[in-house]
Amino acid sequence: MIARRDLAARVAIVEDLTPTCFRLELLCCEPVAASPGQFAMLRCAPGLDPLLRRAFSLAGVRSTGDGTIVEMHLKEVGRGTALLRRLAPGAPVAMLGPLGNGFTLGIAPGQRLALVAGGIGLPPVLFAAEMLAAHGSAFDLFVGASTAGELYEVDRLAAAAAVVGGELVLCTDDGSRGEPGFVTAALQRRLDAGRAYVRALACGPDPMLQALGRLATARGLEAELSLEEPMACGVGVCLGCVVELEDGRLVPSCKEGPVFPVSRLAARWRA
Amino acid sequence: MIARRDLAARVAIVEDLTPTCFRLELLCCEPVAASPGQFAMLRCAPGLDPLLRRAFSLAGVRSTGDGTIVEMHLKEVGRGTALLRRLAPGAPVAMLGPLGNGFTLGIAPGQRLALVAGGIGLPPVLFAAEMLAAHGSAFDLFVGASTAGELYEVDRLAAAAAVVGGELVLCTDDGSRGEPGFVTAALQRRLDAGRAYVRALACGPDPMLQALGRLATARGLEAELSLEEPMACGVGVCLGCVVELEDGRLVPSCKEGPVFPVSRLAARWRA
Amino acid sequence: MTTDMSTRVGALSLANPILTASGTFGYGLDLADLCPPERLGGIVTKGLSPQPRRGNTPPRIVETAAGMINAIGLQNIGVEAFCRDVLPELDARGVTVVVNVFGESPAAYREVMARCERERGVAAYELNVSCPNVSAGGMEFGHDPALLASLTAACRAETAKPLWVKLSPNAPDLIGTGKAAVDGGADALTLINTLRAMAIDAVQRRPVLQRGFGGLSGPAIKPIALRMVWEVHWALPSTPLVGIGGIETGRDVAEFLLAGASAVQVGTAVFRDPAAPLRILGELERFCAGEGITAVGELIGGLQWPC
Amino acid sequence: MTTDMSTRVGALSLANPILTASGTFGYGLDLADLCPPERLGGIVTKGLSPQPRRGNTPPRIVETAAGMINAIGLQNIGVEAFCRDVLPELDARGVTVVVNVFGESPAAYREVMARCERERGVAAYELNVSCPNVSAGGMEFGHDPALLASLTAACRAETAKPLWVKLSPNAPDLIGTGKAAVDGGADALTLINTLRAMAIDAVQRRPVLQRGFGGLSGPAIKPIALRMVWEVHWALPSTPLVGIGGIETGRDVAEFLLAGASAVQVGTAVFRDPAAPLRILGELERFCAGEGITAVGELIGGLQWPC
Ligand SMILES: Cc1cc2nc3c(=O)[nH]c(=O)nc-3n(C[C@H](O)[C@H](O)[C@H](O)COP(=O)(O)OP(=O)(O)OC[C@H]3O[C@@H](n4cnc5c(N)ncnc54)[C@H](O)[C@@H]3O)c2cc1C
Ligand SMILES: Cc1cc2nc3c(=O)[nH]c(=O)nc-3n(C[C@H](O)[C@H](O)[C@H](O)COP(=O)(O)OP(=O)(O)OC[C@H]3O[C@@H](n4cnc5c(N)ncnc54)[C@H](O)[C@@H]3O)c2cc1C
Ligand SMILES: Cc1cc2nc3c(=O)[nH]c(=O)nc-3n(C[C@H](O)[C@H](O)[C@H](O)COP(=O)(O)O)c2cc1C
Ligand SMILES: Cc1cc2nc3c(=O)[nH]c(=O)nc-3n(C[C@H](O)[C@H](O)[C@H](O)COP(=O)(O)O)c2cc1C
Ligand code: FES
Ligand code: FES
Repeated sequence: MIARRDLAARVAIVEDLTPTCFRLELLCCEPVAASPGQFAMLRCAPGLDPLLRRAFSLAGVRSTGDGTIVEMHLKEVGRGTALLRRLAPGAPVAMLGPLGNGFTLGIAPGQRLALVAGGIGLPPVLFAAEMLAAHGSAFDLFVGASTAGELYEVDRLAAAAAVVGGELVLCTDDGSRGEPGFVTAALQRRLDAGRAYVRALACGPDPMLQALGRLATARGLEAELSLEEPMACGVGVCLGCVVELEDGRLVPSCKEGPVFPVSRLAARWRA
Repeated sequence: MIARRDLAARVAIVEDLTPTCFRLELLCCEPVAASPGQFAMLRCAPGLDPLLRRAFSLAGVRSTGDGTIVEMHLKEVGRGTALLRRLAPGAPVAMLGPLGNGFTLGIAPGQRLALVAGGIGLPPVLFAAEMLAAHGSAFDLFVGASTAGELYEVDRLAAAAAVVGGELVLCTDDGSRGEPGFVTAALQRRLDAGRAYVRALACGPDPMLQALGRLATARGLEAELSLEEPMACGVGVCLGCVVELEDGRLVPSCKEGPVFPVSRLAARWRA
Repeated sequence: MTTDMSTRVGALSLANPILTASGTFGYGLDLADLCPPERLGGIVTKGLSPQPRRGNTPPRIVETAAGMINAIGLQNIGVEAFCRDVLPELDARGVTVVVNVFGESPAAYREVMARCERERGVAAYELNVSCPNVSAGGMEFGHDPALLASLTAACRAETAKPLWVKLSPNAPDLIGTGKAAVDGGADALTLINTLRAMAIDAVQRRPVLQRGFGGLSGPAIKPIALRMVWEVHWALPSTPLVGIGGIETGRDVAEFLLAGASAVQVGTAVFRDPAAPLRILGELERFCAGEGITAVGELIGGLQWPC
Repeated sequence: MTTDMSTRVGALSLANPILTASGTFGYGLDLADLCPPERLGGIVTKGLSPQPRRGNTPPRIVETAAGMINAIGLQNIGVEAFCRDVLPELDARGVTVVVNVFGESPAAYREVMARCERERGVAAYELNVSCPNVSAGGMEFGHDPALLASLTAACRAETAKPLWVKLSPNAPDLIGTGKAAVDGGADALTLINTLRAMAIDAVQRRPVLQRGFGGLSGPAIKPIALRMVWEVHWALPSTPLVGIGGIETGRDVAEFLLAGASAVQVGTAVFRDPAAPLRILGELERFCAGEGITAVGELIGGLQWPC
């Protein structure tokens, strides 16, 4: 595992991506080595409200003259995310990370990955796409949102896919852009049409992940799901974030996850 | 009593006055009528930390094109004042006020008031001085601080005093500016020299107020002290802020004060 | 859609489930400019004793994490001044008034109630039993079921109006005391009062409060209050409950109703925001509308359990 | 000036008064990269049972105002895995290890201790008595003084090492249970464990936690914990105490020491900041230096009372 550190970061950018989502870029003085699928625990405010940090997937990490920029995409859903959205550039934010494991990105020449994202599950998938593109590893991208206005970073996604000749499939629940319906249906259509993937990597809402788990299991496709459990510590000591495995064990998803192969997970993720 | 309201105010200015004190000006859309000695309860942050509002004396109120500017001077001593100091212009601040009573400013022609301030007790005294100057009522000003660097708004004080031909007496504990020693000693020297005041109005740390209470009682001078008790509500319902009176009763200082004539207060304010 | 916000605590009908908690809203008129009491379900007065009481020497309050500790010492103007100077105006404004009563002996409780019985405008009584019974050697009424049953019975004899007993969370046996109060004739139980707590000034090496101990209130205690309301509702499902403890939002109220409360009281939140009871009522209305609830009473005791 | 930070809990000497609380620091090595355990006064392990335990179905945690509720269900790797995989490295690093023990019967407690007695590297035992005694019909050990005295005596027979008993704040009689533990042979009392609490999801109309109830921890409970430490210290002045509950800062530690604790444990603060125990130690050192304290032990029980 890459060493965990509590990084003294500062806000570099806060900007809206969609009506509900925003980009948060933090600047750290130190180098940060992270894999797509890993996350960080952010303190949302000084003081005790809220008490606990919040977990956010990394959407990218890049070096600048001043240090390292860590990019995240957040959806405002409650107090913590509302406070982060209101931060001004320069504001200090304690960031513990990178934490957890990441997606398995390695593939052999000629193989192809399916990257699947729904809603605010995009950050780790975008991170993976850009890293795979930089390595010249092939993938197709399936990105879903409720409506056209909630799709974001389409240009970056398209650019990453283009590098490796991959397809970018956009889907919206209301059909206002791209293919109407769920990303898993779009993936299924590609599979039905004979496209082959060595592995699917996915992040998104539980129903989407379960649908993918079912599809992948039915088609004998390996799949890795990035799960989102409520977390207190993010570092494996509170045992609050447990996920049930195939063998009945409950393991902390912050430590053994958040990415799990579907085959390791309890049946509900496949049925 | 002037009607109490919870005003939706915004930060107009936050600026340092001394190494420990800063000016906070809030802009309200509505007109605000306030007397020197009154205070407001400010919410220091959204959320629950800190839970309670904090009380701050008004240092002045003025109309602008956009509404009313309410001026306060704060000393950073803990979490609430630290949070307020970090607010950016435009930030919303809930402000309940004006609350409490004020100093008795009325005097007859030929009479003179002694205004006495120590440390962060200056705001209501500055407010009183400027209001008296505007009315042409005579006063002398005694303003003390620990050291020269902690004296502030000296020009405004001097200007107000000058309007009515009053004396501005500055004192520092370390003698680095003005008369060395306490403001009460400076006042005592004036009284010894035969200067007569109809009333002394004072705000400052408890030991200063007690010294003034003793001096005023000894010299038969009326005095009003602005007291600082820990407050939860500021509006008379928690009974947390009680002050002991002459007759042994405990009364909420947010409602019956914060300004009390020394003669009404328990003996410890005079002995 | 508008939701029917009315509720009943036993025989007492309330326009809505939001009352103010004793000791946090004065005698009902003190904050009328900021929060008109007639728009609430009702107000509970500061605890009244036969004679005025001076209360404890300050410091009396201290802030804590998401809470505060108070040791006011039950300072109050006495029942006579309340009946003479306050109650008529509350009555004229149409405020639903619950009189919070305490004393150091059952006779003292009865004296307060007897005085109020001579007036119009009192809707119900709430017994604060977190005060020491002088004749029983200082043991708090609310800590001993037998003592509490006899106190409640004594007060019951004094009035035909609804009688609420306010439970102390510090009692060794919460449910036992609740049952005792009901056995003694209580129409409803209100809970919780403050939790015994302490703050220390590490520099002075002294308790912050002059009395040493005090009672913890505010959002910090909500999870404990909610648990106690549910436990008492589970044990005494037919006893109406009034929930109290750290309520800050309309959603908090919905939680207390689900746990079995028929109404709630808002306390410390008033200190943060004097209009909190009205704000919370508005939030509760919007919550109900959003959830498609036609009558707020649907929520009462509606928690799905076991999970 | 540097302050002597060493302290003693009965016969056990600690380099400083800061330990980690059971269930919040894993088995002592999990956060070694972020907070080296050998620099602390000691660590208390996650509660160990004879066999590994799976714990409760999630959701297990929920945040509350300045606190959190947990219902982990005592998930642990079992004493065997601890002794085999963890303890040797803790010992090699020179960590002062307190093993937190629980079981559903006295025999189960003894089994855990007997296994540990075969190893080197255990400095003391802490009995978690907030778990139901299966043979006594599910009554928690810590709620019944007689049960607790006999459990403590049974465990006492198993070891010559210091034996701590961790009191539950939910016990009907805190001081009675504390006395019972001492009578049974406890060398020290640790307090407090979490307060029974509940959170409700108003939209789902269900408890947030799968188990319904859980234990409240964090800054919200500090004022209650501090009160309980002082009460137990007052009642049992010669019994060493270890204070726990909402400690976030070095000044909080000073408050617990003044209330009578000889050492403290840091729990929930670790979740906010994995290096919290070390940060708090630094703050305590600076506090002591600022107050001219030559030995931190001066603070223990130093509260001036009555005020
Ligand atoms: C590994 C991981 C990666 C994540 N990555 C992202 C990301 O990239 N972008 C993003 O916007 N969000 C992400 N989340 C979710 C994010 O942590 C929660 O949205 C956030 O904690 C909500 O905080 P809040 O204070 O705004 O909401 P709160 O006020 O705490 O709650 C709002 C709602 O969210 C629910 N909630 C609260 N905390 C969590 C939690 N930890 N997990 C799930 N639900 C919760 C509450 O029950 C409530 O319904 C991730 C979560 C995990 C565990
Ligand atoms: C009527 C009145 C008028 C005031 N006017 C001013 C003013 O004009 N400018 C100004 O800077 N301050 C003023 N104060 C004091 C101000 O309210 C406190 O300094 C402030 O509450 C401290 O908040 P904090 O969160 O920064 O400190 P905290 O973190 O709450 O505490 C820091 C220290 O201050 C003490 N303290 C906390 N709250 C209070 C309180 N309400 N009263 C007294 N001591 C307290 C604490 O015990 C601690 O020692 C006034 C107080 C009152 C009652
Ligand atoms: C300052 C203060 C004074 C109180 N006085 C009384 C009282 O006189 N009688 C009473 O029964 N409860 C009294 N209480 C308890 C409250 O009515 C309420 O039970 C408790 O504060 C919990 O609710 P909250 O968390 O909403 O404040 C008082 C509480 C506070 C904070
Ligand atoms: C997630 C979690 C798990 C806990 N597990 C245990 C445990 O296994 N054994 C035990 O005695 N106490 C356990 N506790 C209680 C803590 O050790 C401590 O007594 C309590 O949290 C209060 O301290 P705090 O407010 O600093 O967290 C646990 C607490 C939490 C929050
Ligand atoms: S969040 Fe604490 S163990 Fe995973
Ligand atoms: S601050 Fe509440 S009565 Fe004065």
